[in-house]
Amino acid sequence: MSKKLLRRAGFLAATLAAGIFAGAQAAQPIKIGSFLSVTGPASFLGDPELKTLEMYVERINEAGGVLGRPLQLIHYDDAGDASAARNFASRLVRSDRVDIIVGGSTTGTTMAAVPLIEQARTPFISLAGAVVITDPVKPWVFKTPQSDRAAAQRVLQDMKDRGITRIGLISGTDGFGRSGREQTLAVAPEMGIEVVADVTYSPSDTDMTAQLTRIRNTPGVQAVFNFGFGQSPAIVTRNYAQLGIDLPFYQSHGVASDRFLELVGRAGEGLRLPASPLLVPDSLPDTDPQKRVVQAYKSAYEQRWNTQVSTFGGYAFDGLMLAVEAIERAGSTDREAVRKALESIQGYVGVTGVFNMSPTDHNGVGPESFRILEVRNGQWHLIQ
Amino acid sequence: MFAEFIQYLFTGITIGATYALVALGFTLIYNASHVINFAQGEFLMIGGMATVSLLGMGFPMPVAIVLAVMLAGIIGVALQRFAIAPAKQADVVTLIIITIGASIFIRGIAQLVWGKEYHVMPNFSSDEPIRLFGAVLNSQSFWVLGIGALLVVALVLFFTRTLMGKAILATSMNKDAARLVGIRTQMVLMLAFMLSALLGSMAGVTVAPITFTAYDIGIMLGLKGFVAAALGGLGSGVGAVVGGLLLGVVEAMTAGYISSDYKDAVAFSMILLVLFFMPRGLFGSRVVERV
Amino acid sequence: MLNSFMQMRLKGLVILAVIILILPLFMSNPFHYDMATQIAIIAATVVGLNLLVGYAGQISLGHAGFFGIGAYFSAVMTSNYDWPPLPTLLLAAALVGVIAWIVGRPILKLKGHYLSMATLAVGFIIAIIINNEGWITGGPDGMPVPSFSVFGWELSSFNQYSFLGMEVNGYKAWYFFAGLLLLLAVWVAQNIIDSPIGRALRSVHGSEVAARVVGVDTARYKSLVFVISAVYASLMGSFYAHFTGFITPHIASFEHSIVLITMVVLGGMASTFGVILGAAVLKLLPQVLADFQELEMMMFGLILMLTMIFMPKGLLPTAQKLLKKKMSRKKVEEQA
Amino acid sequence: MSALIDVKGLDKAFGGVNAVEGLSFSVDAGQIYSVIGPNGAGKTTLFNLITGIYTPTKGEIHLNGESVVGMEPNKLAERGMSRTFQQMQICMNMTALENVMLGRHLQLKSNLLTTLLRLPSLLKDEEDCRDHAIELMKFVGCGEYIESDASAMSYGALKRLEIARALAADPKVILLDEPAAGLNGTETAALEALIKKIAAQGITVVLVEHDMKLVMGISNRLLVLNYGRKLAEGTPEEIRNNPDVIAAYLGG
Repeated sequence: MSKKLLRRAGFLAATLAAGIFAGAQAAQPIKIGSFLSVTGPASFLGDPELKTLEMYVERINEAGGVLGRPLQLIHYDDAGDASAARNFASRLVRSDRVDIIVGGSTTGTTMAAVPLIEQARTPFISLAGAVVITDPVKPWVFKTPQSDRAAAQRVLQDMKDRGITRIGLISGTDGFGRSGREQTLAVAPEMGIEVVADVTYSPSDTDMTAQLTRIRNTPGVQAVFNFGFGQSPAIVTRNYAQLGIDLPFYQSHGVASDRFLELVGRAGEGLRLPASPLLVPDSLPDTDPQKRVVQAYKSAYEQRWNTQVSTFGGYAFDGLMLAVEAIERAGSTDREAVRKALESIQGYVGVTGVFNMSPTDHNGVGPESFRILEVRNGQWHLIQ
Repeated sequence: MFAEFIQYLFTGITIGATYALVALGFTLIYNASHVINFAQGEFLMIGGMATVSLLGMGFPMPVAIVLAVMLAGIIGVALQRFAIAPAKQADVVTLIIITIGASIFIRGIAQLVWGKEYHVMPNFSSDEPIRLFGAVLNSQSFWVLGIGALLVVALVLFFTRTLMGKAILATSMNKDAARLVGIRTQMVLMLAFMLSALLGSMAGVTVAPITFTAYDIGIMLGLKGFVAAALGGLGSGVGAVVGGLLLGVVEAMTAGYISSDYKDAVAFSMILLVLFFMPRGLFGSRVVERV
Repeated sequence: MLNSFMQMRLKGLVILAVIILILPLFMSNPFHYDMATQIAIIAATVVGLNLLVGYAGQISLGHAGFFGIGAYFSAVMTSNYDWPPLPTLLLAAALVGVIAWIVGRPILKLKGHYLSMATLAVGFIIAIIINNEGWITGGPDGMPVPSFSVFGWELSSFNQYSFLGMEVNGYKAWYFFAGLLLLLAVWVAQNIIDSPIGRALRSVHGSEVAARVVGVDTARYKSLVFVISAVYASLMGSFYAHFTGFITPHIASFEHSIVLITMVVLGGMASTFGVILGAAVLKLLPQVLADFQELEMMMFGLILMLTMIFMPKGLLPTAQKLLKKKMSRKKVEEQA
Repeated sequence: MSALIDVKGLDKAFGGVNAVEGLSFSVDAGQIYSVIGPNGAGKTTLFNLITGIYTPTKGEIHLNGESVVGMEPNKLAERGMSRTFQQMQICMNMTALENVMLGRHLQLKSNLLTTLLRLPSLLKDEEDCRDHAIELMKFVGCGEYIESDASAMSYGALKRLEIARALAADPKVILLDEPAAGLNGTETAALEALIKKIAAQGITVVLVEHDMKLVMGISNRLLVLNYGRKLAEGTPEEIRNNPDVIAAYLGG
């Protein structure tokens, strides 16, 4: 470890020196900036995201780079703190002068960086969920994950298909849960679904039995929907099973990872959630255009890092690939040209979905890109 | 209605028992050295994480638990020896910052060694929930309560029946006098940190099956433990237990009956209210200012 | 003698002003100005907190709550209701002053760790309210804040200004503005410390009984300094919000309170210039450690712990002591 | 002459144990009045009760005819009460001079506005305060410490510094809690002279002291406490010949 430390120190000294005597650039790399929540409460997002970026920047460079120029990844860990994210974004656009930013693991960190990045006129592809990031559209801000509104729509649609009209909602008080709750409450009436119980938990809670008991005792509840991320939904799921509630149970895309299955164990049986096809690549029909992309990403990731792939890494994959695609289309790193190119991307097949960007839609994927998965025998199962 | 109440009550008591054990850890160290150890939560984390990782290496659960608790004890002694003892002349706030630094350091190492992911720990016994008066309870809750009660009893016996325990009590009352009668106060301080680490890690191990465990789980549990200790009255063992249970029950009741959004706010308001009327907590000693 | 004392007071201010003026020579890009501006604003906050913690000896683990109220009051009123920033910020400070006075009266009767606990609780409750009332505060994901402006003149780090015929970038303008704020904060703080009020405050720390028997109404002075430090936090919270353009409830959180008090203790309690150093160090450390990635947290904890163990009086007082020792040794050698 | 301090039926219990019980006495203005008694007799507790640090369980205390039971120490200071402590209460975070200036706290007319803006009126006030404090330090014999930090002073000097601080408030009555404890012969002699000088200014002095030679030499009247109760009260002559006192002191 001390060796690693020494190397790190050497690297630090080198970067500092490079910063001071700026100028000596030989190959003019394309600078991809990134700030991610690699540590802290959102590390389950930032960690696979960073791994994905590192791995694919390597791969692209091995294959000759983009426009004949190598990619250079400049990354900072914001630890989930919005102020830190804003400062690192400032460093990226003002000090490192990156060409494009792919990052922002959470909505909070993304939104804190947005005003600055907008002013600096640097293209920014966010990896966070909330609908506010791209609605209203901001010229320089794009995002790859489906919005939480889309997730809510997809879940409620599935409920409706099963004839459910009255539901209980339980959500976290963190940014993801809050925004998800608002979107669900907003979308529900449009889809003819009534939210009859609405409770929350704080991300640091270690037991949600009280909240679930409250939902269970609300008359008329036909299904329960948990909008949250991190380990809390796993606790909710286990408490749900413990209390023996036998209503249909839904989670959000915030927990769409194999890790979640391990945490909940048998308690997860029968629950459903919206997710990208990344979790069930082999169940996709061969006609599905995403099948090949998803399989390739999954096997590459698992081989390189020796750990299970998660949907969140997929967001970073799509972000990086969209950035590369846009730079290639623009034929340069001219920011306005790259921005325009991003807006014009149509039918790009990614891990998350098929992206159709436009000047009025900087997200490009809708509820239909979500697949509904159900847990059966401890495995994800695609519901057709 | 009654079933609901029982459900909330048991939920509160289970989590409250954890708070109580953390609060007891605070109390032990506070009594021996008047330091508030903000790294107390990290002992919980070490207990849980070390057990999980030892289980992963194939150790049987009892062995894993014993080893994990021992590890925490060693870290507790090291904390006293290398971080608190060299700074004994420092201000109260400075000591607080040192323990905060220590907690960040320990967490940083845990993150390197064990990674950032949440881990599952199996229940000590069956996974089947237990039904009681219409309420459903996790069998692990009984382990938490049982082990908690056992530890409290053991602690009481330790302080009243053993020479070591009496030495700690003597040191907490008057350090100089204790030194005069031949008690090695540095030893006693180390012992207090070790005991406190053992308590914390046991709490961490027993609740891990309910809450999962990760490198950063100690922050909030540690803070709640401090709250419970202050509520009960710093330095009072009974206070720590009552404070912990009360805090847990109030949280669960608020989440169940009032608003889960403001659960923590209600708990904190209760503390303010208690402190307004009882400036030394529920069971704090009423010391007279000596001038 | 009074004159020489006055000069000593002014010396510190002048040195600080000179540092603020020379620093731009070492800053090569807007990011550096960005950090320097934030450091100045946060430093001004802890200069206020230091009055409470360093001089009066009362520990607050909830000061970020007041910082948060200032920031959010300014943000909400200027963006949702189009209030002008300057009056809004002053009103926020007045409001925070009243809140601090109301909660301060009962909780400052508490001593030691109970006071820490109570301030922690107050800070937590404020943070929870900001987090939960998303309809007005934007909830955990935060909210954008308009630029600061006075009489229609907008101060934004992205604008261009001409000043005495010179072209000044917005970020530079903000830097000098924040520097001015810091100087003002230090000047006022020093006026308080070096006055009968300051003496009374310090006596509360030195010996509360002694203070009481010579007629100091300690309860009143504790409340007063609590209010003053809360007003500092509120004002700087408002400026911070306008400067960064986006705020989240994190700025009102317990973690942020801990960061603020750590700046005070690390820099040197009861040393106005020490705490400014503390603010700078703590604000820059994450930037320096950023390249260590997963080692960052461990190193941060280790640095914090070691500094406090080996320099329990804080960075600046320890440095001053060493310097003094060296100087006197030199003197002795010269004489010999 | 009316009594400056009048104590009637004073009781103070700590957890059921009476530290002071049924105590009545009065101190006339201009006197040097001493309280003596063995260790644990309740002398310091009595001082703490009179100066408002403790609230009595029962009983009355009048200062200048006004009932002052339950009054905060700072309110008593406003009424001319001043004191020193057996375990010295010096602000070690300040200079020696600042400690004495603190004593003039009630004599200063500063407010928040003049302080924040450091207006000339404040500066004038401070200068006067400083001059007065320097004078007082010289008066008690701490002249050489005017520039020092309190933490750099010797024990004996600190004892005198505390007296200077108590005098800075222009008190009517000053209570000295064992001022001679820990002092050597020369220092004690200087202290005796100082106490006489203070009394000569018309300030009433109440003294708790173990040094019998000192006490008998300067006191107008004495109060002897034993186990929180009054054993005897009178002139030094009366006390010296009181059989109860002799018995108590000789371990009868």
